[in-house]
Parts: sequence; structure tokens; C-alpha cells
Amino acid sequence: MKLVTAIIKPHQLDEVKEALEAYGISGMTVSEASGYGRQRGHSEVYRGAEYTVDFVPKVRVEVLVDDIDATSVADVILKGAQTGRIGDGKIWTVPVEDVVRVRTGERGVDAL
Amino acid sequence: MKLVTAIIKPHQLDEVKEALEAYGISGMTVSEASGYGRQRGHSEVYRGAEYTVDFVPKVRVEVLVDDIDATSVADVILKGAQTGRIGDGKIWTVPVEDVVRVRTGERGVDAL
Amino acid sequence: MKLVTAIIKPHQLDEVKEALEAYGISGMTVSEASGYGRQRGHSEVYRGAEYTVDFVPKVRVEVLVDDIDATSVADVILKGAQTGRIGDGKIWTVPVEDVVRVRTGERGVDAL
Amino acid sequence: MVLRMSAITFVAADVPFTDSGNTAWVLAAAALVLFMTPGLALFYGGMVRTKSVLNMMMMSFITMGTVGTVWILWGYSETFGPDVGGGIVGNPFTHFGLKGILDQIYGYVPADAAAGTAAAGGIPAPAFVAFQVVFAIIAVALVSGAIADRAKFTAWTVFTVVWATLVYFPAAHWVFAFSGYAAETGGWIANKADGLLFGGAGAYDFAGGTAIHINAGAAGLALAIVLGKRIGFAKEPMRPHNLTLVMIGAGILWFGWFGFNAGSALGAGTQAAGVWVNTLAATCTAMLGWLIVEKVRDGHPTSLGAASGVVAGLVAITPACATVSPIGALIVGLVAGAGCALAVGLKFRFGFDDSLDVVGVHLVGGLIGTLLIGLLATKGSPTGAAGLDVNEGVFYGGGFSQLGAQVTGALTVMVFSFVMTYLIGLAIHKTIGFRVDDTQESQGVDLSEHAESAYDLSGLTGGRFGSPGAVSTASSGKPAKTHEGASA
Amino acid sequence: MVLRMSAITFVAADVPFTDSGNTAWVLAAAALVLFMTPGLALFYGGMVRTKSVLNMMMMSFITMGTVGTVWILWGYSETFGPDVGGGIVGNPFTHFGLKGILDQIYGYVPADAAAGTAAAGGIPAPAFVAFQVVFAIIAVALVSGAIADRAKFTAWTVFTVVWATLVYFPAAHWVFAFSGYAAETGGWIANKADGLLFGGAGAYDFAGGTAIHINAGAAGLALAIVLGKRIGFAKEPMRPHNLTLVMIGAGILWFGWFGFNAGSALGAGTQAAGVWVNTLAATCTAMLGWLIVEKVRDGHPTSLGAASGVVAGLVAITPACATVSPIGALIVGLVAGAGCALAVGLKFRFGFDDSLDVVGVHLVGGLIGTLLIGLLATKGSPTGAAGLDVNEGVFYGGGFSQLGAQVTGALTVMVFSFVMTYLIGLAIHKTIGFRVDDTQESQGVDLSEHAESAYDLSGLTGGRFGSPGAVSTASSGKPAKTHEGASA
Amino acid sequence: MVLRMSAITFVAADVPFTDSGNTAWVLAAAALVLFMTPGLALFYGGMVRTKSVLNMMMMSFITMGTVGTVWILWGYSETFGPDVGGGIVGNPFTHFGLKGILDQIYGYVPADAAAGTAAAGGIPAPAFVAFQVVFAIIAVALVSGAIADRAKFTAWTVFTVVWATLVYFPAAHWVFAFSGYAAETGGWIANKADGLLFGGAGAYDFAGGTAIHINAGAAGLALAIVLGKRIGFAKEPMRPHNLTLVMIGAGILWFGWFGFNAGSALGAGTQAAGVWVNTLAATCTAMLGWLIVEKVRDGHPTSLGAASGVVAGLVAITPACATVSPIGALIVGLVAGAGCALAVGLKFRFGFDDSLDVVGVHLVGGLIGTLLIGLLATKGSPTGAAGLDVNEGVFYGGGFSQLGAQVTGALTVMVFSFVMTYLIGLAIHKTIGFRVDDTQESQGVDLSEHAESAYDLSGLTGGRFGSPGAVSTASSGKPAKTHEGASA
Ligand SMILES: Nc1ncnc2c1ncn2[C@@H]1O[C@H](COP(=O)(O)OP(=O)(O)O)[C@@H](O)[C@H]1O
Ligand SMILES: Nc1ncnc2c1ncn2[C@@H]1O[C@H](COP(=O)(O)OP(=O)(O)O)[C@@H](O)[C@H]1O
Ligand SMILES: Nc1ncnc2c1ncn2[C@@H]1O[C@H](COP(=O)(O)OP(=O)(O)O)[C@@H](O)[C@H]1O
Repeated sequence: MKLVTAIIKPHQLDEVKEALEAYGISGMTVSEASGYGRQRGHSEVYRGAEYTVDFVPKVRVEVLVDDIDATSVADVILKGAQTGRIGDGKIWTVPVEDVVRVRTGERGVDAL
Repeated sequence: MKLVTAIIKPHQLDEVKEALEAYGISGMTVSEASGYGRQRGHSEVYRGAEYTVDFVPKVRVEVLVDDIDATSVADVILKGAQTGRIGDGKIWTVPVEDVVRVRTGERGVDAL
Repeated sequence: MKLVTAIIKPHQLDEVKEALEAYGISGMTVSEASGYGRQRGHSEVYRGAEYTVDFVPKVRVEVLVDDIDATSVADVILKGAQTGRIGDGKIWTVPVEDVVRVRTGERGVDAL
Repeated sequence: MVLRMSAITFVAADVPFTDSGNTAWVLAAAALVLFMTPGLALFYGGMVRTKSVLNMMMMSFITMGTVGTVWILWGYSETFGPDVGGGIVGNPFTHFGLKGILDQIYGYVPADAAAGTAAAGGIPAPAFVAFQVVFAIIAVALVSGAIADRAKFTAWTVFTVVWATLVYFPAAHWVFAFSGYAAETGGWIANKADGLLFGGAGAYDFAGGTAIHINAGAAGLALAIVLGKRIGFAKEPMRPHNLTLVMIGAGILWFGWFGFNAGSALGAGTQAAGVWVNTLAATCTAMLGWLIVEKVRDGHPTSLGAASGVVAGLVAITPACATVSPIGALIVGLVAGAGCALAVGLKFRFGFDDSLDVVGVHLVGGLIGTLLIGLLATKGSPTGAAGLDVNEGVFYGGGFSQLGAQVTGALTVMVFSFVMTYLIGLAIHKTIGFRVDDTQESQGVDLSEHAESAYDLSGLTGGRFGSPGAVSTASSGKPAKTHEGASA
Repeated sequence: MVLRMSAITFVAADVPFTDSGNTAWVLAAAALVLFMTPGLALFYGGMVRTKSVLNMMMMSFITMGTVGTVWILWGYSETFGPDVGGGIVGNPFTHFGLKGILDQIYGYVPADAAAGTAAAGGIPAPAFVAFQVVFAIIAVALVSGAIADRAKFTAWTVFTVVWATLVYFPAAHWVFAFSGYAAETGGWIANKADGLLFGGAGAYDFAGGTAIHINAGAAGLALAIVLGKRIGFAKEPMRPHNLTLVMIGAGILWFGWFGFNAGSALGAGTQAAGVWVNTLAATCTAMLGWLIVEKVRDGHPTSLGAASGVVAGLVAITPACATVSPIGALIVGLVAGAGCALAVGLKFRFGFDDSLDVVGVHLVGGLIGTLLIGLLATKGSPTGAAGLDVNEGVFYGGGFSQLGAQVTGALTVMVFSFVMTYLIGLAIHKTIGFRVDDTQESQGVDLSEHAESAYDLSGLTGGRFGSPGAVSTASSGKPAKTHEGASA
Repeated sequence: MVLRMSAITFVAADVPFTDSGNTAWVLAAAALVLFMTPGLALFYGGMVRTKSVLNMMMMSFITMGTVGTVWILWGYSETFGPDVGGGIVGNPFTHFGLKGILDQIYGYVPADAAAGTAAAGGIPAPAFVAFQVVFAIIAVALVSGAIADRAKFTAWTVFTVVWATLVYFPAAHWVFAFSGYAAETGGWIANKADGLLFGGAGAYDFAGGTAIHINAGAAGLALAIVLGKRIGFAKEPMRPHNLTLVMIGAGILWFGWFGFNAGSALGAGTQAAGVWVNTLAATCTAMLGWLIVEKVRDGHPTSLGAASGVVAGLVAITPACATVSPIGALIVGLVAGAGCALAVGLKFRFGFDDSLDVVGVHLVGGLIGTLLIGLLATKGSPTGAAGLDVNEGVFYGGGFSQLGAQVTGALTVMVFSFVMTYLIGLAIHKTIGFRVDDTQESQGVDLSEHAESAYDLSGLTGGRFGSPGAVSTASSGKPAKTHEGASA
């Protein structure tokens, strides 16, 4: 099994979620993140003192998938997340040795 | 070494923590997450317009363990997190190539 | 490729970021976390009832790197994050099978 | 409470006239007291967990809606209408819908009255109605603190109407209805006269230590028992989710309370001014008293402690503000601050989940203030300074007569309120149910009772995760369940 | 609005004198109304998304700055100065900079006037100036709710000045300028006399249902159309980011509104007191009305609904508070609460993005209140109780004459406001642009317009991620762009 | 400050009488000013980082507790009691505990006094006590802004008592004690008479530009120097953690300030009303002034700038509100807004960490307002309109005499305050320590000083991570360290 992790623009989450569902993936875990990269942050000014905020709000999406789905899931996310503008983010895939569904204790592919 | 990651119900965090401690694990990292899966979200209504909140609050627990502990730690978490109701979450295990304790610079199993 | 993940003290983020930049890494993803370990939390008191807060605020830094950079990046983070006091955190490295840059669809090392 | 009057009234007239100064103060005071209930909503709302802050605030807000309506319909008449006998309760039908009082003036002095016996002068009756309705509202709203995090909103809504009618209006009649001010015969606790129950108690309660705070405190205890403890009480941490809200709420309460106490003089004169000062005095030392207890007992003075101390001091000085000296007020505050700081732990010892300490602050604080009058009442008080008689307390050589009156007033209201509230609470609980189910409680009453959540601060997309794309308007182009058309 | 006066004025004098009681109330009321605009800032601010809360609040705050300044320069004179003819508008130059009025006293009764015909007495002119400027400010600020999340701040700033001058001041003259009170000839809607446009309408609008709420509501609609919908309107969720702010805001608005309505009596007497009570009455039932609609339609009564109901009730009772009975006020509130709860959905049906429902609450609520006067006006009202004449409404057998006057007033203001605002909005939009670009809108107007973000609660290092080490003072030892030196 | 009086007093009497209208306004104004300190707590609290918001608010709250208590004990007497000689200070023992003043009436006109020389009439002494205590409280609380994020709470608590006694009460005596109003001889800055220090300055300071703002500003500077810079000052970002709190606070301050300034007329007449208008005028242009500086210098007008501009304008108009014209007030505001916006950068240049700009806003704003009186004082002001004499300023042809008086008052208070505060601060620092240690500062003073944290919004389980199961009540069934029993 694999864990596909994507760092995307918050605005694209909706599209990614729908794309994954369309593909047949119905489970995922999402969390807040901040990104640093080519996309620059912004400046804020308080009583004349300027603060540079380097990090940009991002969303992390994690999907556990069967080995054979890994590449296509990454592609599905790619399609949903792409806007073509700087800061679109990254997707990476990591090998997973074991998965358990907590409710039932099922293991492996059945647990997905 | 392995990294055991669990997505659990926030309410179970306490039990999971105690179970891990009882097992002898005394370090872990925890963060907020939102889950999407069989468990459904809820609806909110503001001035008559209804919003569906698809994601459900979850907690992510991460524990670095020695290879031989990986399965039993997953089991320990499983026991602490299980309520038997939909949305109990997932546990997965990923291989780790290197661990460093920042304070001392120790590496590998000593760093756990 | 590898994913280097570090759990560090929030106050050290700035130094870590600068150290990474100096080393030539210009992308990373950061998020909030809470840690549990040797470093103890604190107590709060509300109307005479005492609450123990076990978890300590931490920051998670994640950097995707080429295989050959993995160890040195961990070292760079180590140097930036180390204060020598309990609670400095952990760094671990996980193998990554695939990376995609969302904007361009580039894959592998080019996507870093 | 002593006869409320401004220091010296200098005009007597054959026709009732409005004293615009006294009226200006009463109108301003009424607005100040009205503001206290939103203040209470914040004070209480900040103390609960994120998942029930809206429900907590809504219990105060809906009380404004229901009790305000009921007051205009029958509450005013039940409280200040012609006594049905014995000083027990007013006739709720006489002034139903405020019938017949809109053009009345209260408290003027007919020209043939002896100069110098003047009463607080020239308040249009609706100003008095306004000032008293906001008392009724907050008295009921205070109770909600005892049942945080678990009450059914409709059950609470029903409770507010029933409790106001069966418990608050009678108690307010006993304590606030002065013979001759609005109706001829007033309540039996405030007055002393043949024909009143027990001949009347003649207790001093200037602004409502008994009718409001002991009453709400005892009711809170009863409801906390009826509803039972929250899941996880005394096991799980239930810390205040937003102390800045608590502090804003405390600030608003403090501000509004000057209307509450000094407005109770029903005029802008020496008595009102002295009451203002005493109200501040007690609050200051109560804050200090609470913080000293915390520093000694827990090691740290806290902001929740400061806010709580302020409220405890305000509660305790409420009955006493007109009949103690400024030094007396400093003492009342100190005792109340320290006493309530100690009292808020009782719930853990006795195992009742009075969630936001309505008992520890309002019942205990109300008792402290009401009873200390028996010791500290003096002619060197705002009432004495205004030239009115004061039956002095034990410490001023006045003997135990006033203390006896205070005990009578305090205990009667406490027992009456506890018993009645327990019965009303039980009746609601056994019929429509007063408590949400366990799942709803865990998930939070904001969601189950109001389909809302208080905060969405993430700033990602449209808000919290999961919101994206989730508005039900998405497919249809308009909100799925949205209302159809509008009137007018 | 009827002639504003306190119940009975008991002094007539050859020299103008100040009635300190009436003045005390007007000064307090003016402060209360001033407080409403920050309250509005919170009420509106809590309803938008995190990324535009500061901009939302700033639209209210800047209005205080610009309209307050302009009022003192020419606004007062344009509204209450000598009429230029027909009751259309005052002369903006006569009292430019408040020239010539600082020592005037309004509303006193010369000694030779017949006793009993007394008017609300003895208000120093600057107190009247104070009371009216805060009306002007909030009228303009209300409009901003229609264009949340997308307006250019400078464009809004320009708009406030132009709109106040071309729309609000004239409308306020029509409705609030009573012949003989400040200038000899007043506005054509409030008065009836030869020489006024159409002979004057003689409509009742005690505290501004037409000049303020219908005016702001119609203006909001026009601006919402000019600016167009937000990106994602009716598709993406745009839920309130902080309902505790909304509740604080509603509490402050409620509190301040007693100054708004009861202060409009310009004295502290029977009329003011009755208005106070009616204002509360309508708010209570409006909250209930809104919540009942929600319970029936959506399944849950919400806190946003309670807050909105309160505001809807306040809006509707504003014109009516002096001429309906307390029971009438309960009815006005109930109709307004339920009516506005239904009306806020209209924007989805008609597809205009009146973001915070200025139309649904202020236009609809203002119309409900203004028109219901035609049905419910009665001598059993605060005005009647104060001994003044009331032209009764349809339900009280008064026929349709007053209803006709109400319709005239309401429609004229509505049409005038919509047309004028549309033209002003368009002019600004075509020149400097009224809307930020799409990227700025997505990122949030707080950043693009103010270079700020509202919250930084993480508690990590210096705050939000990315802040660490990022202050531009880091290298140079002082903020890069910081100002140079100070004056004085 | 000129003699405070309402326009025309129409009653003279052989016995002192209460003017209920004037009293109503003073009581309301006192409540308004009291509300300012919680408002300040929010204004300051929102500006610091999450980890010290509670401590910031607590510094204001504890000041209410300590200074309120001390005022009643000896503060009133020290400020307004019989002068010990030269107009330097009152006798703190004469009215200890408010002894002997509860039934006094200030400012009435004996019947044999010449008509027309009437003073502001008929205020019960406790109303004056009430109005002045809230001034004392906020003056002290203002100072805390200079030492955000790092002060020991107990040290601050001690400081409030010592500073009030040694610095504020004397300065208030100089400026606020009018000969003949409460005691026979008043302070040397406000009055001019033989026997006063230097014969008296006769400076105008209507509501406390010198005694409050210059005083607090200079004290803030001294304390900032004593405590030293925060860790990371001018390197790490220290941005406001919650600007909505700042805006609420600014709104409350603005609202309350009408009590502060217009209440200082001690009556509800022409002077008070004119002061109200001037107070608004200056605030409006000060907001505009600050925002214009920001727009030009930084590119964006900010909400923090708007809030700061409002406060700067209020500070500057405080001394000047009664003696300048409305146009003059617009000018004072504009100068103050722009001037303070430039001045807040001084701390980076000179390297003192006046964390929340007490110097930049209160010292600079206070100086601007106090000195501009010397230029802008005119008979066309509220004081002139009330029929009282005004010594006109340079721009009105009055020459430099008033400017000289203003400079004397301003500089004396500034130097006195700086020196005294530096010594007091140092004494506390060297004994009990005024600053937390570095670890505590990094972790946040909320935790180290109060064992609390402000927010717990996550909504997960009982709150923040780590809380689950962590309540110390878990094992024992009751909170480990909880208090034992209660009193009463
Ligand atoms: N080396 C990296 N390791 C981890 N995350 C990265 C790395 N580089 C970029 N990211 C993440 O991807 C996001 C987008 O990267 P950025 O360089 O801004 O744009 P783009 O991917 O379009 O070139 C960043 O905000 C960050 O969260
Ligand atoms: N494929 C997946 N990848 C990542 N996380 C998942 C996946 N499926 C489920 N989850 C996580 O597990 C949680 C529980 O899953 P859910 O389907 O609701 O219940 P259950 O596991 O009991 O069947 C989800 O909220 C989500 O956080
Ligand atoms: N076994 C573990 N798995 C995951 N994270 C851990 C583990 N042990 C420690 N951590 C993380 O490292 C942080 C620091 O650990 P701690 O034991 O407090 O100090 P130190 O690393 O200096 O000995 C913890 O707060 C936690 O976030």
C-alpha cells in the first residue's frame, strides 16, 4: 500500500475531493499547513512596523491507496489541484507497510 | 525503525496516550486533522442557507518505534482508539530510515 | 528521494528556515503540532480546579530532498533547531517513491 | 430596601409632574441594566467549551425575548399591580399589556404634602416599567449558568416563561413592590404593615440580593440537580474556551451594574450617588479578596478570578449598597470576594454540577450581602445621607432586629425558589425533557440545538475544512432549504 | 414623527433656559447612538469570513471619521439649517462649521406661551447637533453590509462623503427637521404646511424608519448591484467566521438603540419612557418571530437568527415606537421578525449579493415598521400618553389618511435613495473603481486593502507561521519603512 | 480648565439642593468612564501576543481594584481635601474613607448670590467622588501599555498603589481641584491666586490632558526604561494577536470618553453639549489624520491605525474640548492623529520598548492638545457659549499668556511624572523585581503570572491537546488543589 500526500492550495481542496470521489476514493485525511517556496508571502504593517509573512496557507491531503492505485491517484489529485500558477504544491508517495481500520481491526488492503 | 501514524477520534486521544504509556512508549507527536470517510459530517444553517460540513475533526498521533515494536504499538493504539462506531479511523506504518534526537544529535534507535 | 520530517521548538523555526535556505533548500512545508515526551507540560488553574496540559507546542517541518541530500539536510535542521534543552525534538527520514510538482506535472527530482 | 428617594425634593405640585433629571437617570439606568444580559451572555459564554458557547449565549438572549414579552403582557401587573392580599403577589390582569399606566407618574409629591417628606420624584410609569423589566430578564438569565453544555434549548425557553411567572414575579413583588409607590399595598418582605404576611418583614434589599441573586442561585442549584452532571464532570477538563470574552462580559456587567444599583434609587440625588460609590467600593475589594485567596491557595491570581471577584462583589453589594457606609462596602466586598472564591469548590465536594457557579457566586454572594446588612446598616450610608431613616445593624448598636428581618427575607426566598424550581424543572424534564442525549452533548449543543458553530477562523477557502464546496446551494444555484419569498 | 416633547413641561420662561434633565438624557442618548456604530462594526464583522473582518469593521469606522467631519462642516446646516424652499434641503452654508449655534437653546417655552402647549424643553443646540450626527454616521455605515468582502476601501471612503451629502442629509431634512424646532421651515415628509412639496406628507417616523433604514436598505441594494456578486456567491460557503462577535455587536446595537429611539423624544418624560418600553417590546417578539420561522423552516433556532431578529425588531419599531401601544409594539416586532427572516432569502432568488442582508433586514424591516404605523397608530401610545395628538391608524378607526402619508414617505425615500445611490455608485465604479480585483478578493480584502490580518492566535513564536524572524526590523534594527520622527 | 458650569442656572436657594439633571449626567458619565478601563484592557489586550493577553488585561483590572480601594480610603481626600499649602496636595486624612462628605452638595448657588454668577449646580458630593475615581483608575491603567509582555503581576499591583499615591493624586490636585468647588483652596495649575505655588498657572486642562495623559505617558516612558526591552524587541515580529479586540476596545473607549470629557462639565448644559461635539470632531479628524499618514507612508490605511487615531484624537481633545471651537477641534484632531502616527516610530529610533506606544499616543497626544489650547482658545467655544470667560489663544489675538500657562502645566507634570516614576519603578525593580525571568517571558506571562491561557478554540475533546484526561480531579474525584469549604 502507499500513502499519497499532497500539499495544495486551500481553494483547490473542493475540486480535489470531488475528483477523488469520482475516481472512487472515499476516504482521506486533511489538515492545515503552511508552505514556503517559490510563491512568496505577503507583508503586514502595524503602527508603521512592517512584518513579512513568509509562509503561505496550504492544505495537506493524505490518501491511503492500494499499490496499483498510487500513480493514478496522484494524477487525479494533480488534475484537481492544478491551476498553473506558482504555489500549486507538491504530491509525493510513500510506501506503507501496514494499515489497520480502527473500528474493525481489519488489516491491509481491506482496511482502506 | 518505523513511524506509526494513527488518525483517531479526538475523544480517544486520552486513552491512546495512556495505553501507549502503559506499554512503555513515552514520546509521541499529535496534531489536528479533519477526516473524510464513511462517517458523515453535519449541516449548519445561517440565515436560512444550509452548509454541509463534510469533514469530521480527528487527531493524528505519530509514534516513532523500533522495528520490532511496530505491530504491537499499532495494536496498543487500536485498543485505545476503538469505540466500534463508524469513524474510528486508521493506523498505518511507514518505514523510517533515520531518526535523530535534536537535543543530543543521537541517531537511530537511541534517538527514540 | 526522501522526506525529512522534523519536530522542533516553535522558536527555532526561523533559524531552521534560514539554515535550510543557506544550504540551498528553498521549499518546505510547515505545520503546527503538539509534542509529548521528556519535556513536561504545565498546569493551569480555573476557579481553583487545576488542569494539567501534557502537550507542548511544536512545529513540524517537512522537506523533500534528493537521496544524497537527506543526511546533510537532517544535519542542517539539527544545527538550526538545537538548543540543548529538553524538548528539542526529533528528525526522521522516510523514503519517497514519487514526487510531483502540481503546477507543471513534473515528476521525480525535477519536482523538488 | 428603604424608601427610594433623592436627597431633597424641592418642588411640590398639585398635578403630577415629571422630574426630567430623575427620569433621565432611570432611563439611562434601564438601558445599562438591559446591556447586562448580553454582558452575562459573554461572561458565561467565554467560560464554557467552544462547542457550547452559542447555546450558552442563546440561553441569555432567548430570556430577553420571552421574559420581555411576558413582562409586558402580565409580568408587570403580577409584580406591581394591586396586591391580591397579604403582600403575596400582584394581580396579573389589572395592567395586562400595560393597560392604564402609560400616562401615570410615580413618586411625585402633592402640593399639600408636608415639605421635607418628599419621595423620589416624578418618574413616568413606563420608565419604572422599563427599569424593572430588565431586572426580571437578568434574574432569569442568571440561572442558565448552572446547566451549561447540556440543556435542551426549547426546554430552557419554556422554563424561562414558567419560572418568571411562578417564581420571579412573586419574589420581586415581595421585595421590590413598595406600598404606595405603584400600587397601594406592596410585598411582604420589603414592607411592614398589618395585612401583610407575618405583618411584613421590613428587610432591606436595595437592588435585589434576595429577589434576584439568592433566587437565581437557589434555582440554579435545583436545576443542576434535576439535569444531573455533564458527561465527564470532575474528570475531564472543562476549561473556559475564551477568557477574553469572560473579561469583556465582566466589564459590561460591571458597567451595567451601576444602573442596576444606583438606578434603584429611582432618582438622581444623594442616595443614588452614594450607592454608586458603594457599588464601586465593594467590587474593588471583592476582586482583591478573590485574588488573594487564589494567590494563597493556588499560587497564582487569575484573570478568571478577577472577573469572578468583580461579579461576586457586585452581587453582595446589591442588597447592601444603600444602607452601608463606604467603609462598610469595602468590607462587604472583601468578605464576598474571599467567601465566593472558597465557595466555588463546594460543587466538587457535594457532587452537583453547577457548571458556572451560580450557587458559589450568586447564592453565596447574595447571602453574604443580605446578611451583612444586619451587621453593617448605618445612618452613615447613602440612605442616611439622603435624610432617610435607617434601622442600624448589630455593629452600629442597632441590635438584632434588622438582622432578623434579613434572615427572614433571605431564607424565605431561598427555600421558595429551590422548591419551586425543582418542581418546575422536574415537570419539564419528565415531559419534554430538559437535557440533550449523550451523543449530542459530546458533539456539542451548539450543533445539536442550533446547527451552528461559533468560530471559523482558519481563513482557508470559505472557512473550516469541509466547508469547501459544501454549501447546499452549490448544485441548485440557491440554498436548498432556503425560505420562500418574503412578506411586505 | 410627531412633535417630540416630554410629557408636561412645568416651567415657562422669558429667557431660554436649559432643562438639565432633558439635556442629560439627550447627551447620554447621543453617546449610546455613537456606540452603535462600533457595535455595527462587530455585528457585520463577525458575519464575514476571517479574511475580510477588518475591512468590514473599517467601513464602519471610517464612516465615523468622514461623516462626523462633514456633519460639522456642512451636514448639520444642510439638514437643519434654513430650508432653501419646499422642505427639500437646508442651506449648507448658513451654519457651516456650526457657525452661530453653539449658544442656542432649542425647544424652550417663552413665558407668554399658553401653559400646556409646552414643547420638549431646553436642549442646548450642540446637544441636538450631537444627537443627530450619530444618526448620520450609522445611516451611512449600515449600507456597507451590502458590499462585504469586495469593496475598495478608498472608494468606500469617497462614497461615504458623497452619499451623506447627496442622499442622507436631504432625506434627514425631509424627515427629522421639524418646522420651528431648529429652523423655521422643516422637511416636507415630517411636516404639513403650504409651501412644502405637495403641501407636506405629515408622515410619522419617530426615529428614522424612512430616513435611516429604508434609505440605507435601498442604497445597499443599489450598491450590491453596482459591485456585483462575490466570487463564489451562492456556490461556496460564506459562513460567519465568529458568531460571538455577532452577538456582542447585537448586544451593543440593542443597548444603543434605546438612545436612538427614546432619545428621539429629545427629553426625559412620558414619551421617552413609553418609547423605551415599546422599543424593548418589539425587539423581544421580533427575536421570537425570527426564531420561530427558523425552527419551523430549518429545524433549528440559531444564534445568528436571534441576533438578526433583534436587529429586525429594532429597525421596524424605530419609526413606530412613539405612536403604537405596547401591544402594538409586540405586533410590529413579531411581524418584522418573521418577515425579515423570510426576506433574507430573496437575494438568492433574485441573484443579487446583498452580502449581509441590508435589504432583507433594513429595507424590509423599515418598510414593515413605517407602514404598520398606518394601521396601528393610536392615542394609547407614548405620544398620546404625553398629551399630544395622534392621527390614529386603520385598526383604530382612523381611516386611511395616515397610511397614505406613510406610503408616501416610505416610497419617496426608497426610490430617491435607490436611484441616487445607483448613480453615485456607478460614477465611483467607473472612475476609481469600487471593487478589488479577483486575486485580492480571493486572498482577502484585509490584506489587499489594509495589509493586516485579524487574528494571530497560534501562540507559536511571534505568532502565525512565517512571522518568525520576518519583521523587517530584523536587519536594520528598526522597522524598514518606519516613519521618521514625530511632531510636537 | 475653566469654571465648569451649565449654561444658565435658574434657581438659587438658601439650602443646598440637588439638580437632578446635572446629577443624572454626572452619574451616567461616571459609569461611562468606568467602562473605559475594561475597554482599555481590550484595546491593549488585543495588541499583545496571544501568550500575554490575559496579563495585559489583568494589569487594567487590578488597577480598578487597587486604585478604587485606595481612592475611597485616602485618594479622594489627598486630591480634593483641604490643601496643605501652596496648591500642592490635599490632606489625605481629612476625608479618609469619605468621612464627612456623603451628604454634601457641591456647586449650588446660595440665594443671596448675584444672579448670573451661578456655578454648575447641585451635584451630591458622592457623585463627584464617583466621577473622579474612574479618572484615577484609568490614568494608572494607561501606564501598563509601556511594559507589556514582561511585567511581574505583583510588582505592577504594588506600583499601582504607590504611583497613584505619590504621582497621580498630587497631579490631579494641581489640575482638577478648583478653589471653592470641593475644598477652599485648589491646585496650583488650575487656579491663579496668591498663596499658590508661583501664584498659580491658570492653565486650561478641561478633562485631563496633563494630569492624565502627559502624566501616564511620561510614566510609561520611565517604566519602559526601568524594565528594559522585551526579548526580541525590534527583531522578532510582535504583531497584535487579535485586532477585533483592539477595535472593540477602541469603540468602548470612544463611547466612554464622552463621559470623560462632557462629564467634566459637571452638569448637563451648553458647555457639556459643546464639549460633546468637540470631542467627536477631534476624533473624526484624528482618525483621518492617522490613516492619511499610513496611506502615504506605508501604502495602506490599517484598522490598527484607525483605532489608534481615534485614541490619539481623544487624548488630544481632552484638555482642549471646552476652550476651542468645533473647527478648532477638527484641527486639534488632525494634528494629533498625524502627529501621533509619526511619533509611534520614535521608540525604534531611540531604542526604548514602550510596547503599546503610551509615549507615542498619550504623551505626544497630551502635549499636542495641551499646547494647542494656547493657540486655539477662543470665546467661540463651549465655555464661551456658556457665558463664561475664556482667555483667548495666539491665533485669536489673545497673545502668549495662555500658551505660557499651558507650557508650564504640561512641562511640570511631565518632568514630575518621569522623575517620580523612574524612582518608584527602580525601587520596586531592585526589591521585589519588576520583570519576569527570560524563560517565563518566552513562555508567556499569562502562564507564569496567572497559570492561564486565553483561548482554547480547538473544540477537540475538552479543549487544547493535552488537556484530555489531564484535569487533576481525575484520580481523586475532586480537584487536587481545590479549596476547602466556604464561608457564610
Ligand atoms: N522541498 C519541499 N519540501 C516540502 N514541501 C515543499 C518543498 N517545496 C515546495 N513545497 C511545498 O509546495 C508548495 C508550493 O511550492 P512553490 O515552490 O511555492 O510553488 P511551485 O510548486 O508551483 O513551484 C510550498 O508552499 C510548500 O508547501
Ligand atoms: N483512504 C484513506 N486515506 C487516508 N485517511 C483515511 C482513508 N479512509 C479513511 N481515512 C481516515 O479515517 C477516518 C475514519 O474513516 P471512516 O471511513 O469515516 O470510518 P471507518 O474507518 O470507521 O470505516 C476518516 O475520517 C479519515 O480521516
Ligand atoms: N517516539 C516518538 N515518536 C514521535 N515523536 C516523538 C517521540 N518522542 C518524542 N517525540 C517528539 O519529540 C519532542 C521532544 O521530545 P522530548 O522527549 O520532550 O525531548 P528530547 O527529544 O529533547 O529528549 C516531543 O515533544 C515529541 O513531539
